[in-house]
Amino acid sequence: MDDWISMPLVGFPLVASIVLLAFVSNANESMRRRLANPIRMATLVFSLVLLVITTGMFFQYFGNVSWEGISFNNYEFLHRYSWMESLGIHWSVGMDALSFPMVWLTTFLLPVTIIATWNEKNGATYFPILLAMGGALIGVFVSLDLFMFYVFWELTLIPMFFLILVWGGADRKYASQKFFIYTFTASVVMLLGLITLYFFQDPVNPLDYAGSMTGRTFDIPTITQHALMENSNGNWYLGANIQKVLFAMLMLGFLVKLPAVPFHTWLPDAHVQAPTGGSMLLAGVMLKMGAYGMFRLPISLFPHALQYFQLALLIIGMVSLVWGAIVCLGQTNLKKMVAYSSVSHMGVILVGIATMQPMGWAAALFMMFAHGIISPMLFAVCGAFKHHYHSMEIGAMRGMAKHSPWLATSMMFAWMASLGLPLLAGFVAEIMMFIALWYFLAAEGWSVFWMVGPALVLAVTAAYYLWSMQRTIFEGGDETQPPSSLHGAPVPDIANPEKLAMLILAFFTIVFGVMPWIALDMMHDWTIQIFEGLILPVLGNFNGGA
Amino acid sequence: MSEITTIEPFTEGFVEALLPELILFTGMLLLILVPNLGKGTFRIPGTQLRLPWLLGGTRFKFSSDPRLPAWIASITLGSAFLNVLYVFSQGLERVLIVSESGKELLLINGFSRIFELIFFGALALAAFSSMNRLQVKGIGSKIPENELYNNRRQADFYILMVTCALGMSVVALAQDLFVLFIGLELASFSTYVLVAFLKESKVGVESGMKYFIVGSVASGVGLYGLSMLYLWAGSLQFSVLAATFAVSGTTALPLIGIGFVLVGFGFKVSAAPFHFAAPDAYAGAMSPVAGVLATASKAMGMLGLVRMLLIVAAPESSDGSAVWLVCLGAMAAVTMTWGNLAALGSDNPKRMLAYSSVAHAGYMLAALTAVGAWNWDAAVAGDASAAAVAVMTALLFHLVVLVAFKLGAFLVLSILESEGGGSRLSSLGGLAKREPLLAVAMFIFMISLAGVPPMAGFLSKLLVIMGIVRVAVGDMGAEISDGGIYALGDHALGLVACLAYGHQLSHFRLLLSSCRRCDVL
Amino acid sequence: MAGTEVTTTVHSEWMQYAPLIILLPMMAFAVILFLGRVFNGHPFWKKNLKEGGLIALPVMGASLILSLLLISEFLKGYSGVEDIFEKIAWVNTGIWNGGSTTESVSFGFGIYVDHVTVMLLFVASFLCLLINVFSIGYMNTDPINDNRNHRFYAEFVLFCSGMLGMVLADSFLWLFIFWEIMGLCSYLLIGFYYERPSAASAAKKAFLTTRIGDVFLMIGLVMLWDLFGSLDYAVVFDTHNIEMVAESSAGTLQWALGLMFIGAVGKSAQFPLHVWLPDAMEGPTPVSALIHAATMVNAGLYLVARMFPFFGAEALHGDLDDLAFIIAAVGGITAVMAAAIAFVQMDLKKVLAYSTMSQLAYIFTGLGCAMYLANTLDWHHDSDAHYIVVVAFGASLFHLFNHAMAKGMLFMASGSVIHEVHHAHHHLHHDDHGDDHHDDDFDAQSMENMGGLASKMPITATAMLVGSASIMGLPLIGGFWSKEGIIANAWRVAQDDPRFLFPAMCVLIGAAMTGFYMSRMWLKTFAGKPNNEVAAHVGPTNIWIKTPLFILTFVTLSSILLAGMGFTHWAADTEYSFLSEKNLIDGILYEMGHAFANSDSFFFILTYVAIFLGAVIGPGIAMALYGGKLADGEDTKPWMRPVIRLSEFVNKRFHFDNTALRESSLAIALENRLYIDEYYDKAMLNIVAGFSTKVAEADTEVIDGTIKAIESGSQSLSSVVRSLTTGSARDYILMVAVGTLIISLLIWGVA
Amino acid sequence: MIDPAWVSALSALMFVIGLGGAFTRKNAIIVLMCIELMLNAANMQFAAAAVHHGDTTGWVYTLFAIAIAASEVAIGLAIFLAVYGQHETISLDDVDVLRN
Repeated sequence: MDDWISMPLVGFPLVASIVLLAFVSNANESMRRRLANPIRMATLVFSLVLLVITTGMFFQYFGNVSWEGISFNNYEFLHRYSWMESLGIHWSVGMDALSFPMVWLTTFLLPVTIIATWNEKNGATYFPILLAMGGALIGVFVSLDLFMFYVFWELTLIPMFFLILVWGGADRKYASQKFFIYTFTASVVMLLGLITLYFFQDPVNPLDYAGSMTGRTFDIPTITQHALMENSNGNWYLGANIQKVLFAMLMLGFLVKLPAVPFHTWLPDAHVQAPTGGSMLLAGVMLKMGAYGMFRLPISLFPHALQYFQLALLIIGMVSLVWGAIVCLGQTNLKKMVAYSSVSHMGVILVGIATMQPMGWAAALFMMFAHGIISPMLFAVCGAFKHHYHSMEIGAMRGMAKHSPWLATSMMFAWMASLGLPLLAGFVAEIMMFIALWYFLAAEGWSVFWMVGPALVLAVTAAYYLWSMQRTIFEGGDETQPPSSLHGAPVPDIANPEKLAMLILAFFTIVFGVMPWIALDMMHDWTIQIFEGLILPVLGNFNGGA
Repeated sequence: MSEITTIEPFTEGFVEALLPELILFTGMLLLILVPNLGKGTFRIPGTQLRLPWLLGGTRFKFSSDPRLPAWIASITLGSAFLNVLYVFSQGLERVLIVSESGKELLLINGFSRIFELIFFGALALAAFSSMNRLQVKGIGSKIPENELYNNRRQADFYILMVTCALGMSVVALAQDLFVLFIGLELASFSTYVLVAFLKESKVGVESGMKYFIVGSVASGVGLYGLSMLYLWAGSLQFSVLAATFAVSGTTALPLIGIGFVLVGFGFKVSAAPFHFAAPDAYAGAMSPVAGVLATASKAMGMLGLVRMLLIVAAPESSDGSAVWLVCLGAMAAVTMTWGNLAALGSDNPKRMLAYSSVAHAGYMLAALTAVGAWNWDAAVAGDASAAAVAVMTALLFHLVVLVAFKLGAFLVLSILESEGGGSRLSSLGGLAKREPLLAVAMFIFMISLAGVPPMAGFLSKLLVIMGIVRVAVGDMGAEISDGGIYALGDHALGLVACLAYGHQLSHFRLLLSSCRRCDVL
Repeated sequence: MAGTEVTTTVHSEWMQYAPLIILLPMMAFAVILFLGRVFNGHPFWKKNLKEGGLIALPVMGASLILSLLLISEFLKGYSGVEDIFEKIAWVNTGIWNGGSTTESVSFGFGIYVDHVTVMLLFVASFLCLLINVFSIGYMNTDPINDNRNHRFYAEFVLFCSGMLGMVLADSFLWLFIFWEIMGLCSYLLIGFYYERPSAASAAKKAFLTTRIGDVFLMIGLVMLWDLFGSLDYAVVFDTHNIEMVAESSAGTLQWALGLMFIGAVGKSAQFPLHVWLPDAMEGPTPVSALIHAATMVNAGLYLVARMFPFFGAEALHGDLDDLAFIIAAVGGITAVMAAAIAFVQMDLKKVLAYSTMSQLAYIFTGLGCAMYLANTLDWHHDSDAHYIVVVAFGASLFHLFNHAMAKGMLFMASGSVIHEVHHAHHHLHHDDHGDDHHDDDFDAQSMENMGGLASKMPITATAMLVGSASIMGLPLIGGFWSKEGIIANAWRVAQDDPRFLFPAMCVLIGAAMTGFYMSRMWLKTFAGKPNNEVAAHVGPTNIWIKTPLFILTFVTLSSILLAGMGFTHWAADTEYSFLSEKNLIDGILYEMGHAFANSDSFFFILTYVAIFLGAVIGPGIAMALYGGKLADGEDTKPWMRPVIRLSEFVNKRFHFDNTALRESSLAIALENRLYIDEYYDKAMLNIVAGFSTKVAEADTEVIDGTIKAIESGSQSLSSVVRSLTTGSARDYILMVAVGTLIISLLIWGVA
Repeated sequence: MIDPAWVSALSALMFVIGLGGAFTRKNAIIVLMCIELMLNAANMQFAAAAVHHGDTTGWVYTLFAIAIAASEVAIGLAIFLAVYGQHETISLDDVDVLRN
């Protein structure tokens, strides 16, 4: 089987973007302006190639891989190349049913983002940076080596930093710094955790792919396998205290990325200042890196610690869920509101994880995916709003339905999808989370008042979305004049590329809402595999610890 | 690994072994001679005959070119660099040069050669890039050719660079503490003058004076420490010192002596609290010189520390840790914290880089501490020594990439300096518009310094941290079972905590560098 | 593997096409929306396709035909309560019960048909079609709707799809899904005139209020799932499963059903979640007719009716009577309250809205009573008890049917009135027809601007008359049959359980009140003299509007036939149901005898009391206050003449001055909807908005503030640290000396 | 012959005086002198140690150290001259343009 990942999915976009950027950096101003269009087309084509590859993988056209029935800690398209042998570092890529949906999502969002921000200024540099962003994100999801994972994890910061800094709003400097420093600081803690994990491996047991100098390895499958063998009922891999500490260190990095309250304040700032394309990728994929990381590392390695921290996770998740939603209600800035809604939705993921139910985890996975389709649309709408009305304030422009029916329709659709309207993608995850949570509470005899939070959020979410729609789409009409920031110019509707992007996103929101099984089946299969492969042998019939 | 060849000075093999140093020496001579070539004549006494002897007088056109010394120096340093590289590629021969009385003088091995690479590379880059920077009007004016210092002043500058390189390579090779010290002084004196080279500016001389005075005090303390060690051991040979230390190392005299020597090296690496002159010196000196201070000079200091601490005062096998552990750990912690904190609020880019350089010294000291904390006698001894090797490798790697990034950053600043900016962060504004490549380079240097993957700065920092974590983890070897994490050796825990703290702060420092970036773009 | 349809048992020819009933409108939604976007304003689109109305029409027709086929097959006996359409495995997942295995869980989609389904299916598809016809006449003739009717039709068909889907779904999950889709459409359609702030806020209010109910519904569903491990009707209604659950957690089940009932309360606009329905009249009249009178608001009733198997289960005998009481009580409160508010409404549609609320409340009371009976009587074995339960349940469902037909008709008729009044106003005040803005103070919906229209719009007036009669429960017409049943059952239960005296009294008083406000509405609109110039110039309406009115009038009048066919016994088994062995005449006679000559003296008296209250007292007072003959020279159809004459007579004879009453604080409170909306608004504004603003502030001040404090703290720390670099070389040397000392001490000290 | 220990003690005293003087005096020249004092303290120590150990290298070290001290003075004075040219003072406290 050929390596469909390393070069085609990771190397190609990164190299292509670097080549394009190098090419552009030598051009002068007018040349750049002329180059913008060809480069835009090129990046679009490149990103479509990526999409074709991943879609081909899904349809088993490339690699002939069935994404269901991959047992725990097995990976498809697994390829491993030597990198830094002495330390046990490899270039190791592979995908399973956990990572594949995220990879597909990335490749899907990339062309959509390009289309949605078709007329972004400085296109000659903007589009290659988007492409680089895509490559880095894919790299995170396909890495099966801790070192490589961390490298890509941080690599994603750089293009995003530039996107915010160069194409961002008025306060972009502060936002980009905050974004960078905040997430970077957290991931340094994670890095310390990774290294500690690395060194806590027992070199007495010869490991596959171990480094010559240290006798240890960064290889995720090997470590996972090792953990799997040593974790057993009552026996904690690496010992209880170490496992707890490592779990906490890794989780901290992921929680900040997710982001969970109280580590979320970088997100609204970043989103508000970021350009539309940046926001779309940030909300669409980058946040999910946190959840993905949780599943890939702490959960897969430290099930005992997961059980130990279950209550903490549940609390953090609940707080994120509720706090994010209530803060939304108090926002007057459209994009900030949407950003906080992401915080709230990421809370759903955490709660899903905290239930420790296959259904809850599948809900979390599907939420990652669904939110990855819905939130770009939310931000595309916000971007268009900003672009047309030069303001982000809710209420700056009313009666959009009359002036900009396309924008109004898209907004309505995205908002409804985000508040969890049935038959749109977000609903499935929400209802599954609900059921799993209740089941967990009832089975464990926990207080049912945990349900108050999510229930409240359902109502509050509807409240803030409806409130914002009332003040943007509705009202106004002829009596309300366009905002003064337009200087009397006629109010335009969104441009054709934007319409196309909205249609694509809306279409897939419906597709995955009506036919969730397309993605959900493999996610479900993954959760079943991890439960049968890891959780049940380790924690089954065992109620101590928690 | 091949056996060590022992030779005496000026016998067979000596020239081959010291070829890089000889190249430097030749270059020095050329720097003295070539710019002085001219139509000078020598009047035979008592006659009116004037014999042209080509020295002095009206210079030839080529020899009056103000860029000539820079070329000579760059070529000299560059060829020394290439020579070392070539030696590496040919498989290294390890050569020990001993005096007639059997005293070890210089040792040429991979370790010293790597340091030579660092020194020569950094200086060559600095020399090459300051070619157009020595201007009559000082920093700030445009550079038509006739505005450069004349070639004699230029020659002064580049001779000092080459002597500096020579001194550093002596430090790298020395097997006798006093020889090492002499090399150190040679390099130091050169840098004092280099820092104060812009004698027409207030800040230039001021920085030179501060650097000189504080440096002299530090080396005075160091020399006194040497004398104490000599008094104690009767020799300053590393081999003798190490042997004696193993026997009677824990008495007051050698320990205080070692402490005094640490002061001398501590100044060179600009570890707290000996770093105070460094920011002033970096800010006042020309950027390439500051770059040399931050890289080559620092590497020299680190080399001295390694020699001193790991060879002379090696950790004891009995209780598994070195006597200097606490001292160095504390120094590391204070240094990295201080550097990062100070860099955070600095708005002069050179001072900021200086403070960041202080912080980097802290990391390297932490790495050294890690080696010291390693339990030499632990059950997993083989493994632990691997960890020590890893730490040292990391340290070396860190020094190497530091040359690339820190020096690079200073060189970028030097370009801005010659255009009149560079003393305030705000003056970097709009760099991306003016010089996009420069801006991108600066960004890469910055994030690399901050340790963001996938830049090499990350890898080096990662390796350093890995080493430290490994040592911390290894320390728990006995108590690895439940509760082990709480029973971390106190020093190791403190160390990791310091490091995590320092590392985190260093990313707050990134605030600054990205702040700079914002202005740049 | 999901997504594959395993078709093993398809019982009949047509039932396999049942999904098309849902899918056709759903596809039409996309088609109309897309074409409308593209061809908006195109003459062909506008004239020939009525901006999508003529695309929707055949689709709704097809849905109706398919529904009828389905119903007929069901009635022929391809029935039972089992799945007819094989499921799609929609969501596959698993749970872990703490043991060493996972259990797989699946949420599927399928079609489920039983008596309740059939009833609602007919109501929904039939009314959808009729109102579609009406819409073409109503929406496409008002210039204000030009170029946006495609939106109306698209949302309309999507709504129909949701409604039909909800009815046909085979699990509570899918019921909920379609339920939400209806909610969305309701939201969109209420906000159809998006430029009006009142419409925008009404839409929001509707969605939010129902959403609050939905949240409870969702929790209820989740609890139900937890009890049964499934939400499929086939599983949860299974006697064996109910027994298992009843053994361990009957109390939990009651809670679950109670929470689900809150969802129904929201959807069906019952107290205390009723506030949205009157405001929802901001939507176009066809929307009010369809969604807010005839179908969507019935969803709550449908949901409660769906719970019947739990109440009727033997295993849960006597366990759920509290919930039954709550249902009945909520119905009772709402019935009286809404009727009282309807007394003082001047807006034609608002009167109808409150009437809807009140009538739905009747059905809730009826359902509550039926469920109490089912839960407490031994109806599985005692055939008398069985009969009582079936009749009680059947009466409620039959009232649902009657009310839907009548109220749909009333709304359409009111729409027609409003339409024509509006046109007349236009004609009079705006000669320039291009000016299509509702920008003046004229309120075409206010009864102040009507009066005496019986002569101008005879068909409409007739429909309105029949509809009102049906709602009032005038003997033999429409709602009479079912309403009497509800009242009777309420009192029957009250005999068993004194708690039920409250809802029983409520429904009885409500009957009188209904009589009053419905009569008042009709009289104020159609009888008497035109109140102003506009009303005098109202013209007849168009054919699209007349047709459905005509049909529905007929259906309402023929209610006696339906009653004879056993609709009053419409319940979850076939024994007493449609076309059982009795023939039609027997059935009618049986029903008549049962209604008017009940053997039980209590019920005999009760029947006449109710008739007296609803058909004599209520209308009588209304006539006394508002009756009057038409303007001179005006005449109306013969069948309305007696009514008008009677009203004139009563008015002359019994007229009294009600000014004092009208100005009493009670009346003012009623006009202000008992201030409930106000309290809600205040709570929203002060508690929710205030709290959320505080939280948002805390987010910036405290959480982000901490980050910023760290940042600025480290900056100031930085300047402190940097200030140690004083600039004087002496200090530096001092530090070197100190450092030397410390290093020596440390090294020496440690060693 | 004098016991080298006394010489050592003297050298220690000189060193302390030198170091103390270096940070108490403002005049750069005097500071330079103090530094010389420190270096000479080291020289004396070397000499004493050479005697103590009977090792001639110590003398060589001393010679070299003297050379170092001499060059240091040369460099120092040159720098101070240049400082005086720019700042018109060589008081260490007053030459503080560069700070923080």
